[in-house]
Amino acid sequence: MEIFEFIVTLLLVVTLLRISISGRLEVYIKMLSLQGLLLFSLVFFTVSHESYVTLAVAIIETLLLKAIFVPFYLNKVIKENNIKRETEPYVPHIFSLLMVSLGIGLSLAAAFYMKQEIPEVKIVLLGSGIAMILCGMFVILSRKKIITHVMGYCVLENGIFLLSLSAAKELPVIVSLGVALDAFIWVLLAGLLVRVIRTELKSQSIDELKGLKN
Amino acid sequence: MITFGGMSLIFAALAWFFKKAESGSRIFFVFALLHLLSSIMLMVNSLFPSSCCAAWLPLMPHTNPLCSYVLLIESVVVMAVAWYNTDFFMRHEEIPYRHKSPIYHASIIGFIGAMDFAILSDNLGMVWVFIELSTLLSALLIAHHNSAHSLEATWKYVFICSVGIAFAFAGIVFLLIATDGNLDLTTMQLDRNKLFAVKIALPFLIIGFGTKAGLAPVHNWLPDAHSEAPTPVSALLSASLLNSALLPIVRILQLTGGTGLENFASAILLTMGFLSLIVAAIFIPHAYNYKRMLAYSSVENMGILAIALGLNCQSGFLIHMAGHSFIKCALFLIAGNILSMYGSKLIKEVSGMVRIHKGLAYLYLVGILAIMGFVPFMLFVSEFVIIAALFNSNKFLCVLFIILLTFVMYGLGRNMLKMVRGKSSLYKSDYRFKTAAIAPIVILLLIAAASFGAMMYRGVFENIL
Amino acid sequence: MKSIIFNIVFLFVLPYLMYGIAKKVKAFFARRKGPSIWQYGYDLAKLLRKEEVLSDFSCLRNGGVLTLSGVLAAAMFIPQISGSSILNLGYYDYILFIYMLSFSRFFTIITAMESGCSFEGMGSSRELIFSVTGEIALMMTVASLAFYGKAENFNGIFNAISNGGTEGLIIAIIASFILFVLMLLEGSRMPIDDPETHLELTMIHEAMVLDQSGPQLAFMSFSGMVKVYLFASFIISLILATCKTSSYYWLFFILGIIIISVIIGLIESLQARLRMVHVQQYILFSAAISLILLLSVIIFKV
Amino acid sequence: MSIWQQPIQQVLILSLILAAGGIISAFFNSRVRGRIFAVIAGAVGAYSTLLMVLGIRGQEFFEYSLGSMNFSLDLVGRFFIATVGLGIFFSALYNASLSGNSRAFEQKNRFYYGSLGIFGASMLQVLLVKIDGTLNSALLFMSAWEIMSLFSFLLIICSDEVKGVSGKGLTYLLVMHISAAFLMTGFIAISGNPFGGDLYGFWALLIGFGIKLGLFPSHFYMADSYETAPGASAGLISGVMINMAIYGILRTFLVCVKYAGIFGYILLIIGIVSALWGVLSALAENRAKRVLAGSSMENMGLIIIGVGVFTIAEYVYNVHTAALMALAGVLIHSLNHSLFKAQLFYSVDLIRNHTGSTDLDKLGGLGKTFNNLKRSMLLGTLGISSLPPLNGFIGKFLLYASFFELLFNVESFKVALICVFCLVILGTVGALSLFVFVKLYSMIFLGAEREKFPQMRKAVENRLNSITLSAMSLLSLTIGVAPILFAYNRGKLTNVLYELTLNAFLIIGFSLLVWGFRHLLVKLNGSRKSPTWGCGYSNITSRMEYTADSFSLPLMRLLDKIFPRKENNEPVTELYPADITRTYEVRNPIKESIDFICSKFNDLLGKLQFLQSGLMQNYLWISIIFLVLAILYAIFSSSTAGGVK
Repeated sequence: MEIFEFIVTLLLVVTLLRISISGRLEVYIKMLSLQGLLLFSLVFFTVSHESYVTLAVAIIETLLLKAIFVPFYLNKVIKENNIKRETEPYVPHIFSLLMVSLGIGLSLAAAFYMKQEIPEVKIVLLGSGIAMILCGMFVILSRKKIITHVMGYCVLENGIFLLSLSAAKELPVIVSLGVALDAFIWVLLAGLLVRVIRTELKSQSIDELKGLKN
Repeated sequence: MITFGGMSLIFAALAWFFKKAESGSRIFFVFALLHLLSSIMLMVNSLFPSSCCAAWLPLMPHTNPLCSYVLLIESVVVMAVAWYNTDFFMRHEEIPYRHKSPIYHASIIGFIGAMDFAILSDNLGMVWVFIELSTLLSALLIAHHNSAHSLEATWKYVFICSVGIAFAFAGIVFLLIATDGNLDLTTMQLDRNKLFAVKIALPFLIIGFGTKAGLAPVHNWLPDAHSEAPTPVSALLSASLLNSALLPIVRILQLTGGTGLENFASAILLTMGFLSLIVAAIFIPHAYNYKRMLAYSSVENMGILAIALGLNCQSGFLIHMAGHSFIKCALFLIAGNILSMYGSKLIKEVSGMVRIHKGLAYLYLVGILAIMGFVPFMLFVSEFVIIAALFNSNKFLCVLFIILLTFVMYGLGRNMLKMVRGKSSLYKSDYRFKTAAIAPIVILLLIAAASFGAMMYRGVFENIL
Repeated sequence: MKSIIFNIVFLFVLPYLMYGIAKKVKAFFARRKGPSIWQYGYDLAKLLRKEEVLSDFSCLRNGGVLTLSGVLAAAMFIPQISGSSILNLGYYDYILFIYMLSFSRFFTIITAMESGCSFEGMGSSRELIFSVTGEIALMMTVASLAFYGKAENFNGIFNAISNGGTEGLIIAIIASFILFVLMLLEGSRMPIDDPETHLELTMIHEAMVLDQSGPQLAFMSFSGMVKVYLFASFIISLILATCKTSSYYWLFFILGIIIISVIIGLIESLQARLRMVHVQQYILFSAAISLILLLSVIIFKV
Repeated sequence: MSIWQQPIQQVLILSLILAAGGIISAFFNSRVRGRIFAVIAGAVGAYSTLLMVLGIRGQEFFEYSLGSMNFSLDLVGRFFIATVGLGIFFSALYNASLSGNSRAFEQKNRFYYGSLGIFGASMLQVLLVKIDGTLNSALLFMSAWEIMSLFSFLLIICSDEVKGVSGKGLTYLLVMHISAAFLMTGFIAISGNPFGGDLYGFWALLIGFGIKLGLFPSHFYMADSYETAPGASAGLISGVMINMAIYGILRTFLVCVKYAGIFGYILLIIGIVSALWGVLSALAENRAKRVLAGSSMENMGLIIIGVGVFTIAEYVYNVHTAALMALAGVLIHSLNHSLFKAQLFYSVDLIRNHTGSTDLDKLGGLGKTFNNLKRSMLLGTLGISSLPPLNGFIGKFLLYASFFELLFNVESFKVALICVFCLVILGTVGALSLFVFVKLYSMIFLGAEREKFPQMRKAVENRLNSITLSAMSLLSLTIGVAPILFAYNRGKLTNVLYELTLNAFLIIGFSLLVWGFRHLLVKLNGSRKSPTWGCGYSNITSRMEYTADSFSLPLMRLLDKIFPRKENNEPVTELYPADITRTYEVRNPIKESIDFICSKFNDLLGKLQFLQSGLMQNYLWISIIFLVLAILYAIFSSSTAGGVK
């Protein structure tokens, strides 16, 4: 099972790199759904499920929510508010690629450093989880359009989910169900907010959202 | 816990169903009454387990006194806000938003339910889930006026808090490693050799829940959210939400008691506490909007609570939390009255309140003196206890603490005197407030003063809980 | 009882006698006959018989009365002609003496300011400034004398000096020099203030009584004389304490009074008035000497 | 024992009556309210003086505890309870006599009585708390103390000054907060081991009480806050509230003896410096209320000298007679000071109500219009410059006596030098205060009117305030004439006080004698009035009169460095200007430097406003950086296996 895990995490890291390069929203959404699929495969194969309930929750959470619903909903939001496709980042793509890869290298190094301290943690999953968190944060911090912030946050969510998998301890069912429910409501609310901001403030980028300063 | 959850779900549905604003606020009032009753019974039950109410509350498991104490504070605040809310929608500036009353009342009841769960549930995972849920529900409330500023505030509030709480979840995962799978706070055991995982988990947890509690380096959402939200919501946010976010940190710290990690945890808490005092000292004297000033004073008081936690000074922490919640809720309700009387939030445009409405001016004077930590109110006792603890642990920090408090006092005093004294910027208005607008404020201040008397009578320096 | 009557009788005789003798000495130096030594007494009697004229602005008409009563009260404490004071109280009567003098100074200035004319204001402000510096010297002397004899009243001081031998003599001489300067200050005699000047701008004491008339003027000028007499009796008691004369004490006392008034007359005829700034330095000079007195007392005593 | 034997319960009930009276009387209209509260306060004042007089007989020490709050009362406490009782009574009586019909006056009066009642009650509480070095008693003392300074702030705020009230009120509140902070840390420090107490605790307590007293380095706020406070509350604050700090110092020094010796000398030095500085600043000022504020500082300096002598005599050389004299001097002087200081403030306020200004260069010749006020203020001025018949002299004489006692009984070079030096300082401060108050009295009442005040009504004094002021002056006269009532069987102290009574009768007897003689002469030869002679001037106008500034100029020119004067005069534009106003005011270098530092710090904080920049990404950056720092700290500190501090 080690090799399978390794391949999946490798693919996840590749999706991260793809996100950091591209400037177009469709690519972001495709990558998000791909990550959802990969996470589903990881959960489905590696984690040994005693009862069917935990298996069902895992499926719902990864396959239904992350792979299918979130990309579909984001597409609908982009079409409704006919948001321009360009993501207008603060920094050129090359620099963001450099940053993300640096992030990945650092997080893997940190994971190996932590190997001696906490033996029974799956190091590869831990490293890539931290990498996804860093990349999600970087996407939020370096893009101007608020819809890309939502996507950045989803990448962050996936990173944290990966982290919980690396702990190799099964979260109680209610907690993982709750986490899935929260992610779901969060995306709904973000979509609603984006639409309302679009109607009220007639803008899509963070510049109009600077009114409240001292 | 189930009673609280069930109650809030039923009432939220009811509120959603009734379209008229009056009926929505009446439902909210009834919900608040029930909420107060059950939390009092819970408190009595947790202090004296075998007492009479145990029979009454079959569904109420025995919770530790700390959670029921925080719940009691929250339910008193909810009661005051609900009473104020009955008159809130009748005011002239709320008329254009009456059509949004069902969503408003449903989400406010849901928000309170989520907070109850966050306080009462034992499992750290569930606590995280419900804090995330309360963030989302309160986002709807802040966007109630959907003006440019309030939308921006909501966006920032949702985003920064969710990122913060996501970090908290990462902390929980690391904690999971250390306690090999058991997340139940009451029965959690940290085994000795996995201390490193806990050491990594602590910063994530403290900073994660710290964003939600408004501690310093991650507090930036608090002034915007609390000053743009409608009055009852901002009172609720700053009086009860901040406490419920601070509670998980307290319970985790209780866990790391014996393991030699508490110096490390108190180091982080002390830095965050003093940073928030510095932030308050920077922004309060230069505040241009009195609701922002009150929000910064919430940041300051949360900083004091963090310092009390860092010093492990339990009585100071408990008194200060209760005092701050009551007085801050009263102050935000007064600010709401000032807003509806003067129509503007800027300190420049509000002056000579003594000439317009003497009662409100004196209430505002007393409220600001109370939050400054002057005598007839609880904050004086807690500040005395915290200064005593600080003095014994580190003299330099004590001096810094006093200097920063003086700066905050200077800022609050100057702004308050500017608003209360001087020629009135408003024409001679005979603005009449209904009892629902004034009574909750007076009762909250009276509770604070009465508990000051009780503290005096009982003597603070023996341990309380 | 006999000594008290003796004291009171001479209290009402000797003060203007001293001024008369001083005037006589000045006349002698100016080679003219000069008025009789009782002339000041006749002036006072004349003033008492005159009609009292008050200025329109005056509202407290009894300033002069209280000045004289303060000085007379101060006279109760100093041992005068009969060797012992009229009212020998047991504890710290030198402090009472100092404060009675300041009581009378308070009312001289009140009466002066009542007339509302600029000269009185100028005179009283100068009087107050000099009295502040004078107070330093007086208090230092009294304190060191008291410390020397560990005495709680005047008699104690003089007994200590009399059985102090040569130490007592040195202390008595230094103290009497300082007290002589203070006497000139209190009575506003020559080096500090010229009593016969007609230039209002230079006056100190005379400026304060410019607007008084009749009995009030008599009271205020008599109180000036009594102050000089009190300080003179303080000096003489100090000197007599050193040379252990028991019989005919009153004879030596009157001789001392005459000598002092002759010295005052000498100074007035030989020396011109000091400039206003130099007066302050002159008094501070006496305060410096009192510091030397204190150090000498401490060296002897401790 | 029944309630009557228990003085502590009585005083607790008194304070409750006062507080309730204040609040209840706030509901009536202003005419009735003043009288009701005056009656209540009168009862409280009379009862507290009775307590003091009875207390002098016995030396009992009473204890009483209510829940965790424990109270105690002894002779020192009784003196101060009498001061509070009398102070509140006279302030209420004076305020009842003020009449005004404008709405603002109505509102202020209601606010004043409400806070006056609770102010008095809090002061009585402060006096009752038993300071025994435990943290609980410290908390109780500090809460009573904070209520007192909070309500004194409220009393200052309800002033009818036109501008600058909030600024000065706020400075006063902040200074009181800093002093409370010092007191808190001081109490906490000495609460470690009550009878040992480390040095820091003593220093903190001394600085805390010193700020409240307005001793040397912290006197900058006094002149401003007493000037803005309305007359009735300024008299109360500077007369009565300051004594609480004296009580505080006495009480804490009685409890902790270890460092009392060293602190005696420190108290002496601070007392001397503040007495001299106070009287010189009073001399430099030209507004009546600021002069009185300076003189408060001077009197507090003298009392602190007394406390210093007491500590030295008691704990270093244990000369008990000197210690007893010094303690009696401190207690009597603080009682007397509260009486005549309050009376002077009320008279100045009465003048301000009728003429509209307290500037000495504008007032003058008011003796005719204010007949009763002239006489009572004369007695007040005699009292404050501590001249014989009045009570100011008693306190000062006892200080002199204690110094002499110490001088005679201690054979050490150092003590002799210090005692004589202090005696000289006492003498000069006495002479200077004579200078100040002669100037104050003569500039207000005597001479010709320097400026016409249009709104000054002819029927100036109503009966009530003349009764109040003359009652106060007669009370201080009785204390002055009969100090024997203070001395029961106290050995040497009794003889000294007996001698003072004799001395007072002496001076009064002589005055009556000479007054009778003059009366006889005037009856014989008659007396007439004519314009002032003034050495041949044709007609004396009021502009030729000596003004307050010129009166104190010769001495002030010497002290130009310490009290710099700012001339603000208009630039002369035309060739022959119609009228040029040249005003000047005394600059307070300490206050200016403190304002400078505060404004610099404020601007520095202002520059940090960019932290709340509005852009969400900045906030997220800050949180991530802080998180990374925390984790690095966690990793690197883990090498020390948890021991972090």
